[in-house]
Order: sequence, then C-alpha cells, then structure tokens
Amino acid sequence: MRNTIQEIISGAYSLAVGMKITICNLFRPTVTLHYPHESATMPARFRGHVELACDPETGKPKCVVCMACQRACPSGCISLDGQKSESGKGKVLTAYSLDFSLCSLCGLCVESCKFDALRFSKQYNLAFTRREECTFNLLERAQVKK
Amino acid sequence: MEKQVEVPPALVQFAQLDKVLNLARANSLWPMTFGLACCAIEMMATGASRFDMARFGCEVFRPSPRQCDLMIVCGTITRKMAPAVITLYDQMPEPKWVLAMGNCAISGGPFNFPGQYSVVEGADKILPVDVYVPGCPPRPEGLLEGILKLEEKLCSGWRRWPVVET
Amino acid sequence: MRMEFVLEIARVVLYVVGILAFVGFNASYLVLLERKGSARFQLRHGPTEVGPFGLIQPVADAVKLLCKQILIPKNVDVILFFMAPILVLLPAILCMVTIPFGATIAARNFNLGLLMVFAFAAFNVFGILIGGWASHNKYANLAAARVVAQNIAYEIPTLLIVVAVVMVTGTFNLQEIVAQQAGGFWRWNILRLDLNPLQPVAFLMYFICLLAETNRAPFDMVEAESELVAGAYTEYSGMTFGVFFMAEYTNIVLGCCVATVLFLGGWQCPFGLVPGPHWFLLKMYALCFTVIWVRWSFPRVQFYNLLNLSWKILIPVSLANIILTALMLKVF
Amino acid sequence: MSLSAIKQKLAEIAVRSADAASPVPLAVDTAHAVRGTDLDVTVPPERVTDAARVLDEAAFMLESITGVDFIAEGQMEVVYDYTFTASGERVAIRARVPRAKPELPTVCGIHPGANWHERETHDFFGIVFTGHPDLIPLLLPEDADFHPLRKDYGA
Amino acid sequence: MSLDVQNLDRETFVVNLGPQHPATHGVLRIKLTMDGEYIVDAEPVLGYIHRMHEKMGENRSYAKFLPNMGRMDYVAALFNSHGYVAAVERLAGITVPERAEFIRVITCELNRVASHLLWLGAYLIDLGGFTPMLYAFDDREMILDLLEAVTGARLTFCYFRFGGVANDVDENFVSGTRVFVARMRSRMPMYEAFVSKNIIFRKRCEGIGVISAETCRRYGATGPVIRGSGVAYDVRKAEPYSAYPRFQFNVAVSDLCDNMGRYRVRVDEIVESLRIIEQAIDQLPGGPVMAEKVPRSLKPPKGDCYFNVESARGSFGVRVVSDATENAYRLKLRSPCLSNLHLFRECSRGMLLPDALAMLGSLDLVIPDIDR
Repeated sequence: MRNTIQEIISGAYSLAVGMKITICNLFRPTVTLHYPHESATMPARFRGHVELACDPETGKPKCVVCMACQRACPSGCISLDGQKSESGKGKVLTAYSLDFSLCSLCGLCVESCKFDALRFSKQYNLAFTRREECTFNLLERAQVKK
Repeated sequence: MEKQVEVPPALVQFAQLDKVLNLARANSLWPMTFGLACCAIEMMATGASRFDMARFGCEVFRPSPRQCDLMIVCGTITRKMAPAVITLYDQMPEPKWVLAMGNCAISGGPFNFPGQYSVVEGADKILPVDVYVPGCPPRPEGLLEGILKLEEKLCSGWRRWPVVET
Repeated sequence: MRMEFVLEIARVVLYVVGILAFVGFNASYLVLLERKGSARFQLRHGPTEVGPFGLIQPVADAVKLLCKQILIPKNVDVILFFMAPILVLLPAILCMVTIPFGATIAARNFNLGLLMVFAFAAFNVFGILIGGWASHNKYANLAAARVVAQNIAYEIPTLLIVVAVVMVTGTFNLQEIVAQQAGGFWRWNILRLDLNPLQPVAFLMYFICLLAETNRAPFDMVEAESELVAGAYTEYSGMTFGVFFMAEYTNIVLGCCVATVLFLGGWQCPFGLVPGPHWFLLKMYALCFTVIWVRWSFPRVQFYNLLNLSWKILIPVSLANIILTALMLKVF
Repeated sequence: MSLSAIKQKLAEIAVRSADAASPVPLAVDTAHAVRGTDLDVTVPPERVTDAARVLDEAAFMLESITGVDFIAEGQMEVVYDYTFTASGERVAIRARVPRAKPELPTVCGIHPGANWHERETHDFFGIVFTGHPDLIPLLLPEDADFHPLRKDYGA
Repeated sequence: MSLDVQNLDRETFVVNLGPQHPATHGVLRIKLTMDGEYIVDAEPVLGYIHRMHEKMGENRSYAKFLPNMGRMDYVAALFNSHGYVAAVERLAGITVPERAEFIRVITCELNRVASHLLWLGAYLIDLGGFTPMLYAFDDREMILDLLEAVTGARLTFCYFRFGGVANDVDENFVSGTRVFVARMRSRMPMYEAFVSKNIIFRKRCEGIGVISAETCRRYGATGPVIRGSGVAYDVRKAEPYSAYPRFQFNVAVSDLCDNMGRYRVRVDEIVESLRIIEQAIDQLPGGPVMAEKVPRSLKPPKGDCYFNVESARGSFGVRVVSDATENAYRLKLRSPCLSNLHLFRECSRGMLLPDALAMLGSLDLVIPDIDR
C-alpha cells in the first residue's frame, strides 16, 4: 500500500517534470533551417557528385584522360572518352559522363586523380522528374559553370 | 467501323476546380512511414527539427498505406521485398505519388552490378515514379527539394518557392 | 403561437449550423494547433508554408481528404464499415447541444443535460468497435478489442467522479452547475475544498479519464502505431478516415467543455467580473492545449498498466471520493 | 577451463580422418594479433558437434559460422568462430567437406544461435547441415534454389 | 490479412508483422502466432533487404569494397569500416600511424554516440513517445555536422582507408568536438529527467523483456544486449584494438537484464564515449594520417584472419580469406544484429504484443546489417 502511494506520487512528479521540460522548450528558439528560403553552406569536404575542375588560365578541364577515375570507381558510373590532342602531346577530353544514379559518393575517383582534375560539387539538393536526368554530362556542366 | 463522335464542350469547366484541388493536394502530401534502408534515416532526419518537413504540411507520416498520398521509396528494393512494395502501393488510395529517394531507389545504385541476384534495379521498374532524388543518401535538403519538385509538378510547373542555386 | 414556433425552429436551425461550424472549425484548427504546438515543443516550426503561418493548412488537408479515393477493402461489411465513422462523430456533435457556452448560449437547456452527455459519449466506443470489426483486419480487430476494454474501464471512474460532483451541486442541469460557481475562482468546483477536500484530485482524475476516453496519448490504444499500424483506422482511407479524425478532436473538445462546466466554472470569470462565453472558450482551449501538451510529453502506456491504473487506482480513489463527499454533505 | 585444456580436448577430437586432406594444420596456437584467433583447430566434419560441445561446456559463445568455397581443391570449409566473453579468447573450428557432397552435422542442438548461421551458410553455399530443424532459406527468397557465394555461381 | 478459419477453434491467429511495419525499423517481417494479445510464437523472417555485401566483397577489389561498409550498419557506419579496414590491415601487415588510430577512435566514438542517440529516439517512438526522438536527433545533428566536415558525408562516411584515414582533421574539428562533448554532457540530465525517470517509460521497461546472460551466450548476442544482462563483454576491453588501450573508460554494464538494463547500458555508454573522445582529443598526436607504402592495389598474402570491433550494436567481426589477388576470396561479415535478433523468438514467447515490441526495440536492430 505504502509502496503504491509512493509510486503514484513519484510517478506523478516524474510526469510533471516531463511536462515542464516540454513547456520550457516551447519558449526556446527553434533550430529549424528554412530550407528554400535559407540554404546551408556545405563544408569544404562535402562530397556531392563529382565535377571537372578547369584550369583557371585556359578554362579547359584539367583532365588528361588517364582513366584512373574510371578504374577506381566501384560502381562503374564514370565513362569518359578522349582523343589525341592537336599538339600531339597527351589527350583531350571529349566526353565525360557520370551516371550519378549508380554512384555511392565514396570519393575514390577524386582520390585516384593525380591531376586534381576532379572535385566534388556542392550540389546537395538535386531532384529530378526523369531518371535520365541523373546522368550528367560533366564536360557540358563544367562549361556552363564557367 | 468506328463512328466519329464530336465531343461537345463541357457544360461545366472543371479546370479551375482541378487547379484548386491539385494545389490542396500538393500542400498536404502525407507520406507513409516506410523505410527500406539507409535513406530512411535521412528521411527521419528530414522530419526532425533541423530540416522540419512539417513546414510544407507533409509531416503527417501515416503508418497505414490507406491514409497516405506519397510513398517515399527510401532505400534498396530487393527482389524479395518487391512484391510487398507493390502491395503497399496498391493499398494506397488514388491519387498517389511515388518519390524515389536515393540512388538505390533510382537504379539499384551501388548494388547494381552485372551478375547481381538480389536487387531490383530501380523503383521505376515496378512503380510509376514521379520524382527522383539522387544521392547516397541525399542530404535532407535533397528530399525537401524532391517534395517541392513534386508540388511543382502537381501545380503544373508553378513553383511557389525560391530556387536554391548551388 | 405560430410566430413562436417559427422562431424556435429558426433558433434550432441556427444552433445546429452553429454547432456544426464550431465542430468543423475545432476539428480542423485544433489539428493545426496540435501540429504547430507539437512542433514548438520539439523546437520546430510546424506548418508555415501553406498560407500565412500555415493557416490554410487545414483547408488543404480537408480538400485533399474529401477528394481522396475511398477504398473499400475486400471482405468488409460495407454497411458497418461506413456506419462506424458516423457513429463516432454524431453522438459527439449531439452532446454539444447541451453545452452552455454562455449564460444564454446553449442550444437546449436540459434538466438532465449531464446525463445526456455521458449517455451519448458512451457511443464513441461502439463506433470504433464496429469500425475495427468491420475492417476485417487483424490489427483493427485487436485495436477494437483494446478500445472496448479501455473505455469500459475508464467509463466507471469518470461516472463516479461526476456523481460526486452531482452530489455537491445537486443537479444534472449544466446551466445550473455553472450558475452555482459564480463569484470567483474560489467558488469553482475544483477549489471547493469546503465541500470535498479531494476536489482537485477528482479533477485530475477526470482529466486522466478524459484522455483515456478520447483515446488520446498516452492512452492512444486505438491508434497505437508502433504496435498496431493505425489500429482501428488501419483500413480507412480518404474522408472516412477524416471523419474519425474529426470525431477524435470533437470528443476532445466535448470532454474539455464538460470539464470546464463541471470543475472550472464554465462561463464564469475567475474574478467575478464580466462573465461570458469568452471565459468558457478560454478555459476550454486551455484544457485542449493541455491535452496536446500531455500527448507530446509522454510515451504510450502499456495496455495492462492502463487497465491497472483504472481498476486499481482511479476506481478505488473515486469511490473514496464519493464516500468523502457524502460524509461532508451529511456532516456539514 | 583454461585455453590449454580446451586445446588438449580439441586436439583429441581433431584426429584427422583419412580422406580430409587439409592444408591447414590440425590445431595451432595462433597469435591473436596476427590471425585474430588464439586457437585454430581443424576437425573432421562429423566431429564438429563434439568440438562444439567442448566449447559450450567451457562457456564459449558461438559468434558466427562461415562457409568458404575452395573450388580448386574441390572442398568447402566451414569455420565456426567462438569467443570467450570473460577474457576475449577466440577459437576457430574448421571443418572441410567435399564439394560434391557438402554435408556435416548441425550444432543447433548445442548452440541454439547456430540455427540462423547454418541456414545462412546453406543459403550461400548449399552446405547441408544434417539434423537441422528448419533448413529453409534465411536471406534469399523462400523459393531460391541457387547458392550465390559458390565460386561457380553465375559462371 | 484474412482470418484463419482452421485456427479459430484453437483461439490462436497469425499476424504478419511487416515486412513494412512501424515497429520493425525497416523491412523485417515477424510471423506472429498470437493468442489474444499474447504471443505464442514469433518467427522473424529475414532477407527483405539482402544486398549481397559478401558477394560484392568477392567480386571487387579491397579498396572498391570500402563504400559498402557504410551501407551495412548505416547508423554506425564507421565501426563497420573500421572492422573491415583493420581486418585487411591485419592480413596485409599494414601498421597504421598513431594519429590515424586516434582519429579513428574519435570518429568512431562520435558515431557511437550518434547511433545511441538515434536508438534512443527510435526506441521512444516504439513506445509511443515522439518528442524525445527529436531532441535526440537535434543532438545527433551536431555530431553529423562534425563528421560531415571531416569526412564529407552525413551517413555513409567511407572515411577509413587501408593504413589510415582519408583526410586529416583540422583545428575546427577538435574545437567543435570539445564543444559537443560539453554540450552533450549538459544534455544528459535532461534525458534522465525526461525519459529515464518517466513513470510510463519505467513501467514499460522495468522487468519487461528479460534476457538472461546464459540466453545471450547461447545465441551469441553481444553489445548492449549482453552487457544489459550483466556480462561485461566489450571487445574494446576483451581484445583491445586500435588506440583503445590508451584510454581510461569503463564498460557500461547493468545486471537488470530487462529493457531498462539495455537502456541504461546505452545511456551510460554515451557518457563513457564522451570520456574517450575527450581523452583522445587531449592526447591527439601529430604526424601523418596514412601509412606509407600502402600499394594502390592491395594484395594481402594468402591466408585468412579475423578481426572484430565493438560496434554500437555489439561485436562486429570480419573474416577475410585472401588468395593473394586483388579481390578477397571470401569476406564474411559477422553482424551483431543477426545474433541479437535471433534470441527474440525464444524470449518473446508468452509475452504481450506491446511488451514484445518494446523488447524488439531495445535490441537496437538495423535490418540491413542483419540481412547484409
């Protein structure tokens, strides 16, 4: 009997404490980030999909078509193509396609690139209405961005 | 022989009503409490305080498919799970929408490789998907953007919100 | 004679429309209050984007629910299936007839108003039982069985507490009960310690019973979503579900109205100044807010603890309350 | 029971039967830091239950059961990983079965926790655990008739 | 869902809980045979999210398998990476620089706190309370911010590499972690008052879902499940690995054996993890974060080895069998959740449905970790 009464009182007290905590939070400022009105800045290392880094001087992609990224990719989402450059030295990138829908955002491609020609974009809010849009033409994107 | 039938113009025009209806639907998308894999955690995070899906009126996660409008396919659909996913979709009343969240739901993602025996290569193989949100997993903003995209689609391309350029 | 008759008809129609509007408004905007309130408890904002401060959100939800397909699952008993939501909502609306919002604002001034409220409020459980049974779904069946056990268990202490109040007031007439509490907050039944020192406890118990009777968290057995998916409502879609939703909030409003009348002095002002419907609404909505507040503070009670709470604590204490009231009445 | 006593008992069990030509030594003390196990014992497949019983009596916990398909040798290996919760010692029991007829007795009766591990190994490799109460697919669909982790799967 | 006419006379009926059900945290199906609200038999049916991790481990190179490890137990992704990376390092004989080990410990422990917080929230949802989850998520976001800044992702980190970690931590991370530890410490009393002391919560946890230590051993349950049953088995102490022997911490144990015991273990573990993080941050040595001379295409010598780590859910083990090629010959991933769930069938017998689901929640299951 005594235990029951004790339990009722301590129980009621614990409930009152719980309600106090929620009501205190009612008057605290919210933590919400109003997304389409405000947007977060991604940290420098944020791994979005990859994009081609361009040479600041020439404006051309730094990629030398060594295929290291294509080989490093675990899910085979990168396919790129190049042709002999006109000067005869090295290759020029002609196509770089990223099937983002296969990507696992592991970053192994960027790590494998010895020429700093790949980097992570900061696009964190992609949404499409067609599946094909998930395949990116990175060469085009690099040019548009420029 | 088929007879040519001339369709008289409708006496009552429902176009405006339809617009209002779709606007209402777009702003009251109730998703299903339905988590498949990793992306479900990000879906929960989207519902949590920081990102707060509730602002768009779509925080009413209903556990029963009968009361949902939106199925967020968040995660890998395996071949064993596919019949259950289809059943769930069929149990939802019309009108209903499907949002494929994450690369697994779009195409099988990293688990889509030659010789795989277990994964359905994309939700659109079994369901009519309306919006794709790529990422592995997408950030909560991605899911929010997907929902906004769906609302945009419902309101025939009219977007009420600013576009966030990244 | 005829003129009076027409006026009476007009009055009744006006009240019916008024009550329906009141119920509809409450059902939709209490949901919004719940959504906004819960959001603020959780450091969020809740609906803000649909209309200014999200004020159009309930409209959007209502329009959407109205135009949603109503699925009738295979093997359901169609008549019972559709009767259930109506059986839940209608008695709640009917009960509203007797609630005195102000000294003169009541649809009908019954002598047995209180009795009528509790007679009709008991219908609620039938609706859910029928809905759960007719759904032909195991989760719904389980939930229906739970709800019956729960509502029977909590009907008893509710009535015992109300009986004690009636013993104090000596009437079933809601208007009179409020009228007796005129003068200031120390005249309210909740603080009439001279009549019964257990009165605040009785109010607290009534509030607990109110939560249980309206199937609100932490007693939301009917919709225990982590256990029984959506409980008795599992198979209901579109507006049939919407009606259940409305009924839930109407029942809350009704319960809070009765609590206001019985314990908080109805439309009386706490300081004896300008009594009127605004005081009634203020107290009623404060109680509604508390219901919401409780919901978002606690986890769900385990079903057997819920029954234990009623049979082992609430019923003995409310019986003691009656005996004490009787003694106090006899002695003083 | 000390580790050396267990080793003694397991060594008795691990008398090599004539046909199991195993490249792994019978019972070896392995450095925990190098191999992750303190004791690595290969037993004849029909005696895994005896080994399991020894370890169960010593209050070891069965952590996992693994199959390995050594297709080149025409054998499959089943590895039982045990750990001792009080001091963290680790014992691996191995058994090699012929690939053509991969069968060995179940240890379900000794460790109830082996049930799912054995079902999983059966899923992936088609190794039959005789006496298992319920050897139906665990992770693969109910009607699965393939064993994806066999090296000749999909070839 | 239809009434089983044959079983009507036996008064038991079968309920299929899942594969999509709010209580199962994913796509777990439990075939319940029930007598009223009492459970006669509960048979978990797995495999609804079987994603062939072990198969993938065999058909791609060691490095290419790294991202997979974030997708098994995605709530505590770093532990799985740690287990895998360390197993391969053990086999290949790679020594990891000290700083990298420290960073691994710090990030792992942060991940453990995040995982336990998520569990706390999800468990309260199982019990019908919604608000604590959002408070827990709020704290978890802070950890995710820290980890995102250093790893680049919020959930599937893919941060550890063979021989170290992908990139070094900076001053911001160190100071941010200190801030977080202080904040989390100040938040613990709130959780205690709001959740642990709550009478409804206590009624649902105390004495409910009792699992004996012997049951845990027979089923191979590890982590907070076995520690909640009074066995102080923690891989970090039993088989010290990485930089853990450097730090002072206690193994959180509770001999209550019930839901409350497991709850207490996890809450105490958050506090212990904060201690470890603080020590590791204070002692963080300088130096490189990657071992030198790790070949680009790793080919460990022939043989096999086992490595297990204490994940947030228990002992996570990796057995790598190598045939000296680029790909693993066999990669066995021992997931703690599989064994932890296995005892559910035996322990839930005769329980009430809500109690059984409360117990299921207290096991802290991540279904893709079970199904792999």
